[in-house]
Amino acid sequence: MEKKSLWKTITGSREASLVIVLIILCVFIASRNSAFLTPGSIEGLFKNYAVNFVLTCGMMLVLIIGGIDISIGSTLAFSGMTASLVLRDFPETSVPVAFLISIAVGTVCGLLIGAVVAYAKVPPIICTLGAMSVYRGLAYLIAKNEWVSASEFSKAYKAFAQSRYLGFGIINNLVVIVIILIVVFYIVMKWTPIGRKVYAVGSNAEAALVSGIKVTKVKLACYTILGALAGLSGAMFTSLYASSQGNMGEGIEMDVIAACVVGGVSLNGGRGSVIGVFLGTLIISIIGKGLPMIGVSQFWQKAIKGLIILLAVIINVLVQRQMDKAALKRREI
Amino acid sequence: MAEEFILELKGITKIFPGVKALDDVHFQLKKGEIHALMGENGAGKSTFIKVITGVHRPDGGEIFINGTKVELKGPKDGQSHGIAAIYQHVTAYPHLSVTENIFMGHEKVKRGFIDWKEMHQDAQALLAQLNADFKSTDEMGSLSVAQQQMVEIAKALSSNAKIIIMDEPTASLTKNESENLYRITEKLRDEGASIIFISHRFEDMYRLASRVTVFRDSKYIGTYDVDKISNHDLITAMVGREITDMFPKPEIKFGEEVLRVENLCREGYFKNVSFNVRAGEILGLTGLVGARRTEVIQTIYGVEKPNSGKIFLEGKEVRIRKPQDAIKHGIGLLTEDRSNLGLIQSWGIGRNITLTEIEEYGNKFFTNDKAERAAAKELAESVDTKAVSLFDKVSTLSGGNQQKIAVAKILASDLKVLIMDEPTKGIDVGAKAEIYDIMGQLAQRGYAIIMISSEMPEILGLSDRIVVMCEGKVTGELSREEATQELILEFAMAKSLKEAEKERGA
Amino acid sequence: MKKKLLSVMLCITLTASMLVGCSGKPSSNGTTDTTPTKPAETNTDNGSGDAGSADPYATDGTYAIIVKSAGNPYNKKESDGYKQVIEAQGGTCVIQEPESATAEDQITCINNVVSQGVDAIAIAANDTDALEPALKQAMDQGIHVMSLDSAVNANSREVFVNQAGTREIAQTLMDAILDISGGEGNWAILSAASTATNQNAWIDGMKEVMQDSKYSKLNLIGVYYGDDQYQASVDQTAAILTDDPNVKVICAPTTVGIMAAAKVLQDEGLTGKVKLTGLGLPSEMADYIGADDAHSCPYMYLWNPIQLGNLAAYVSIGLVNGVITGAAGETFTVPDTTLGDNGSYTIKEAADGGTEIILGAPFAFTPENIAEWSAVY
Amino acid sequence: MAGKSGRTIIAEEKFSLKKLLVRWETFLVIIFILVNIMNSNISDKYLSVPGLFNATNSFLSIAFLTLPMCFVLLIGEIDISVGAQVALSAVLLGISFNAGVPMWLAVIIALAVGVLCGFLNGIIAIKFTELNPMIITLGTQILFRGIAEMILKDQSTGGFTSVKWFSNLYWGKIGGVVPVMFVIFVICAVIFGVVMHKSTFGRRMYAVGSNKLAAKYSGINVPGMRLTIYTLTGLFCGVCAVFASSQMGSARPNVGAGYELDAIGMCVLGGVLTDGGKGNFIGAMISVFLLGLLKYGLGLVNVSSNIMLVVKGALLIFAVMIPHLNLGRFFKKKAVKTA
Repeated sequence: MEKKSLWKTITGSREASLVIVLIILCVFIASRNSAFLTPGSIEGLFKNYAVNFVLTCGMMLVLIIGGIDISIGSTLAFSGMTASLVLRDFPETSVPVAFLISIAVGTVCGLLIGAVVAYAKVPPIICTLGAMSVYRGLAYLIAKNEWVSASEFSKAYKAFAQSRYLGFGIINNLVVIVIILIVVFYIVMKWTPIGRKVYAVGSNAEAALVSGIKVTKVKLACYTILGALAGLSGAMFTSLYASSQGNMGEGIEMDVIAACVVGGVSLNGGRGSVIGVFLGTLIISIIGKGLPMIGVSQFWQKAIKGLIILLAVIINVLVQRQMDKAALKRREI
Repeated sequence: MAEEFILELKGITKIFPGVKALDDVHFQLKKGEIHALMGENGAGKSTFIKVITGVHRPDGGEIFINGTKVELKGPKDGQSHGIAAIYQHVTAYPHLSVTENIFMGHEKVKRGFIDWKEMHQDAQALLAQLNADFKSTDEMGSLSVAQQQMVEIAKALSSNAKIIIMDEPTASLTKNESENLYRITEKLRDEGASIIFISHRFEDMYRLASRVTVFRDSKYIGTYDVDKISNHDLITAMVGREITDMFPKPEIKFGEEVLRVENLCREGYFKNVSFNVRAGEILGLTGLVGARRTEVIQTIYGVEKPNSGKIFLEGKEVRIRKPQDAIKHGIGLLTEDRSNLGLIQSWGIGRNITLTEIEEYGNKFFTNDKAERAAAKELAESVDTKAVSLFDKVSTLSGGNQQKIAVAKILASDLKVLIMDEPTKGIDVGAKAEIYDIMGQLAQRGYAIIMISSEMPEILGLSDRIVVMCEGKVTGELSREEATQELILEFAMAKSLKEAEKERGA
Repeated sequence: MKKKLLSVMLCITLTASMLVGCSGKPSSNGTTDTTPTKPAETNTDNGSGDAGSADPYATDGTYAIIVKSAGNPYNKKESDGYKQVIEAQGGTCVIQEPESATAEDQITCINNVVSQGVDAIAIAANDTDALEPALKQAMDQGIHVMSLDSAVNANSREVFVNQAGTREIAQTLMDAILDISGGEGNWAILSAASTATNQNAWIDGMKEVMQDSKYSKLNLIGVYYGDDQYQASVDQTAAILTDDPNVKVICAPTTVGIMAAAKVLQDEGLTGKVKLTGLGLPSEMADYIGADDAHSCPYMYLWNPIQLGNLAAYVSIGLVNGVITGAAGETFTVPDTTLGDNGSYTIKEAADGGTEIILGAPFAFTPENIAEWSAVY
Repeated sequence: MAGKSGRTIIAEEKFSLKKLLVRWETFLVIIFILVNIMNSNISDKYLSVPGLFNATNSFLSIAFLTLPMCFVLLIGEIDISVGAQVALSAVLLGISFNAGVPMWLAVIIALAVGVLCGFLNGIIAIKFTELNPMIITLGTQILFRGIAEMILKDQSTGGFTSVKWFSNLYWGKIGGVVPVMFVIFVICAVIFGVVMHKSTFGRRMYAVGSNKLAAKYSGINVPGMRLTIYTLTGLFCGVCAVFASSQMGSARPNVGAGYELDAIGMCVLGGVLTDGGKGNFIGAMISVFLLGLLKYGLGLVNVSSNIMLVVKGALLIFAVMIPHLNLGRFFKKKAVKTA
């Protein structure tokens, strides 16, 4: 009874089925365009979508506690823009300082959202809907409708996203950040009491309260962490593109939420794993990068992406139902 | 003195906006005793527990543990003083594993990281101690209520609690499971724990407790030795008045057969369930938890789909696919889960009562508030609810009054069959008698009533006929006259008895 | 108690929003006033110098300019240029920036300025056709309507101030591609995906120019759309490079696209292999322009958005004062002699059936002059 | 059967001024009045009938989406695909018109496309009840807009102005003063308001939004209601698409981008919260005009759209925060402490 067949492991585990989808996708794209699975192309994929990986980690936290944050694109723009303006006006600012500024601004943004959601009990979708326009407006306002362009950034800042010094000369700096973040998140969420508290709050907030978990603080922390990660993304984004515009990151929240959902995070809270989210983001990124490479018209990509998201969640439901049904059949009366 | 009481509360007062939930309440818990706490719903028991565990901070009064005055600032403080509570509404994390549920808040941590292996082992050991039939890696949400309760007890054990509070632990358990719980509780006491046991069931108190404390209307009434107080006096203390006849079922002449169920099957739940009920008759449907009584009646009501089987109403076969079909055919359901399935808590009682039949008062498109209110007023008065106006929110009413509103709501429809699932669950003694009274009157008015209950006195006292189920099958049918507690139990445990016999034979 | 509190809160919210609202107005004025740019400064001097009582371009009216969207420096330069001339000539200038680059938001802006009773509207359209009903309504109320930068259709404007002739831009870009590629090879276009006609008109124009045998050895592998969004443009550039590793030249007639493409080429270390040209803002492109293999873009083109705004302002005033009617063949002279041929322009027949005024030839930004211009815009 | 105790229950609601004053709608009316006072102070051009009607027209086409969105939010769900549905409907209207279909038929096609999109949302929602409507409509949002892009690529389809009556849907004015669309909107709004508050369907919506399971056990056809409401939403996306097409005389795949958030924002500010079972139709309508006129007023004095973004967002957060703050309790606590 303890022995599980390989097939059961695959159908029973969300992660395993995601890996299969991933492999099928990769094999399909690689068979049409051999350039897809080259080291350079893979690095490019991780580098260009590093921001999405960072944001999905944070979004996962917020979704697990049963919340949502659709303002991350605006937070990204606001914090990234702040850092860029500092870099423009004080060219001697070092890279870590610029990153810290961006993270600090993001953290404050997230903290405010967290406070409104956790203490004032405003539904998160409404609060972040409002925050989305506030932060976007602020990003435009502080920049006074200007862009910060490549020539106004310091050399070191522009080079950061292209160099590999954090990765011992092998791995791109941004990818290193992503790897560290995912490992840290994996360990914290799975192996520390703090991580389990997040799941507890998402699974049953009332129960968490009576078992001594400070629910409002956990909520506040989750939104703040997401804000900090959005700030980090802002710095990564501006460093990667060597340009800072008020409208950057517009609409990224939907991609991030979609990646979480494909990765098995429940929008009702309580469920979601770091591995799943990582795989979900990878799938969404591969669709984004791979489809143009196999000559799918740009005008078809959106429809295909929508269809894949819908199918992914529907198939997941069907598999779950089949499993439940099989379990009932086994039950003897 | 300090040695005698492990926990002592003096003059505890707790005020919520607009309500005094506890008013100068006293309590003393001896070391190694099982102390029953009784009182009607709304007497302040739940708030009292939350004060002890540190969830609520009292507005006045003192708490002593082992003779020293303590201040509990939060649930963590309560835990660190060895206080654990098993709450009435199971407070589990449905998405997490049993192990995590047991160790939530006090995980086993080695060098900053959770030691999953040891936690699983310990959890399994605790479950074995409780004779549990599930694994520590199972997901909490997949367990039954009784099993989840087991996990809650394991949770209390895992924290090495010295004071364990059990809030209505037997409410959703069957006789058999309750028996298991008694055994565990006694074992805990023998191992040195002190237990506060809250229950509506008198048998729980007699079986376990040595002393009993009674609350009424947020106030402390008294503490008594269990063997020195009579049943009658205790009820009087709780209710503040005397209750004479608990089961006033009038003699009624049965009419024609109204509902007949034939070979109803639902895969994985129940098989070949058949029974019938006549006008004016109360049919008791009983069994242990896991007998799938609720699943059967949910299928009849159209909430779930059967795989096969037939339902006849007044001799004609009917197909019921959704609850509104059932209501159209004259079948009404009083659900077991009042607060989630029966009533809309945030609404006034008037709108709740008329919800099912709004079209009756207005027309197909428009509502008619005036007609609705008139009807709601009449129905609400007929069940004698304590609400003041039709606009009182359901959530502000006590369990008993909520149940009366739920009854008024199903009476709004033109029904022939009333299915009442655990009609007195979680209701205090006074309200119970009133509900029984109403049921008797309804039978007299010619309704065919199917009553599901796990409470033996209720089944024996009210039913004209009793159908017993065991693990998805009907195992016996008894008339009022031939029914005894022993016979019912025998049928209810038919399967396990059979298995036991098989084993003996082998 | 609660009631009182609510009203107090309410007042706070409202005063706060009013404060923000009121403080917004001067601050937007302030920013535009305090950041004069080099060529514009000379313009204003000229303008005010000539603004005598007999000046046909003197005005006391209210003029509105509606740009494509907020948060884009190119649009801001355009509106700055417009505002400077209007104010120098004695008029009042209203700048409206839609929240996003959509026709819907521009219609809201049109409504707003119509209600304010402006005398003329100059608009850089996000959609050729979608603004027609709204602008027609404005014209019915006697408001003069003209477009600049990106045209609305012929029915809904009196005249279009074109930054450069479509044919001219197409020819210039094709010649640049021919020159950079060395006369042969594969090349690709990275465009915006907007329906703002200018990009598509230029691309069509380039395809027409290509018919000439001179360009027969150039092979256009495709048109890629980057949506005028940075990330999408980066992805599309990457797609160009994987689709055809032998691509020699990328032409991006859009300021966002050319930046994104330059960045990708730089990062991929392809600056020596793949070259870039097109239309770009000198300040954004300063880093990427250079003659050697370390830079991807040998030269590129653009017009001066400030001058575009200046000219549009004169034309608006001219329309209101009746100096200009917008008919083809008409000639006029603006006071600012740095514009056009000593300030004189001829209104021409446009390809879409309307009339247009062409600002001048596109200006080439080369490694020699880029440093100077990147400080300007 | 009568109650033993003979206790009577009050069946008439007491009129209470206090209750009326603490209502959210009252609060909105006050803000609405204040915004109008503020607007007419900062711009003397504000209080003109044609100006105000022009202003209402510019936000009323989105307001058509708030009507069904109220229902969607009321039953505790959300539909973020409405903007994409508008786009798809508008694009198909344009395509069919330019393929030679008469305009009246093209309009019907647009409405039918909307209905179909909404129906698809509804079918997925009731067949896969496990899925959160947010996920479903997130997927269909991308899908619908994707299809619109597939059909029209980067092109736009226009020429609608040649049909006079179609143009007049948005631009026409009855008696030269009252816009046609305003009249149609008011009629639709009255119908929606009556349905929400005076009909059996409306009462049942409140029940479903407050407690889906209890509603099901009370014999309410929950799946049927959800399907109806999603389909209705689709229909009104079609309506919005027709007016937007009339407004712009053309259609593109990026029509209606961001409409969903505008529509949800208006409903929420009006008190129809995302948790379901709450709110009042009047409140939603007040907030439609409140936001629209605020934007118009600020636009008249040329406040930068960036500042408007900030004001709009802050207003939404503050508005929803105030009733959640439970200030009464805060004060009581203070009073107890000082006593």
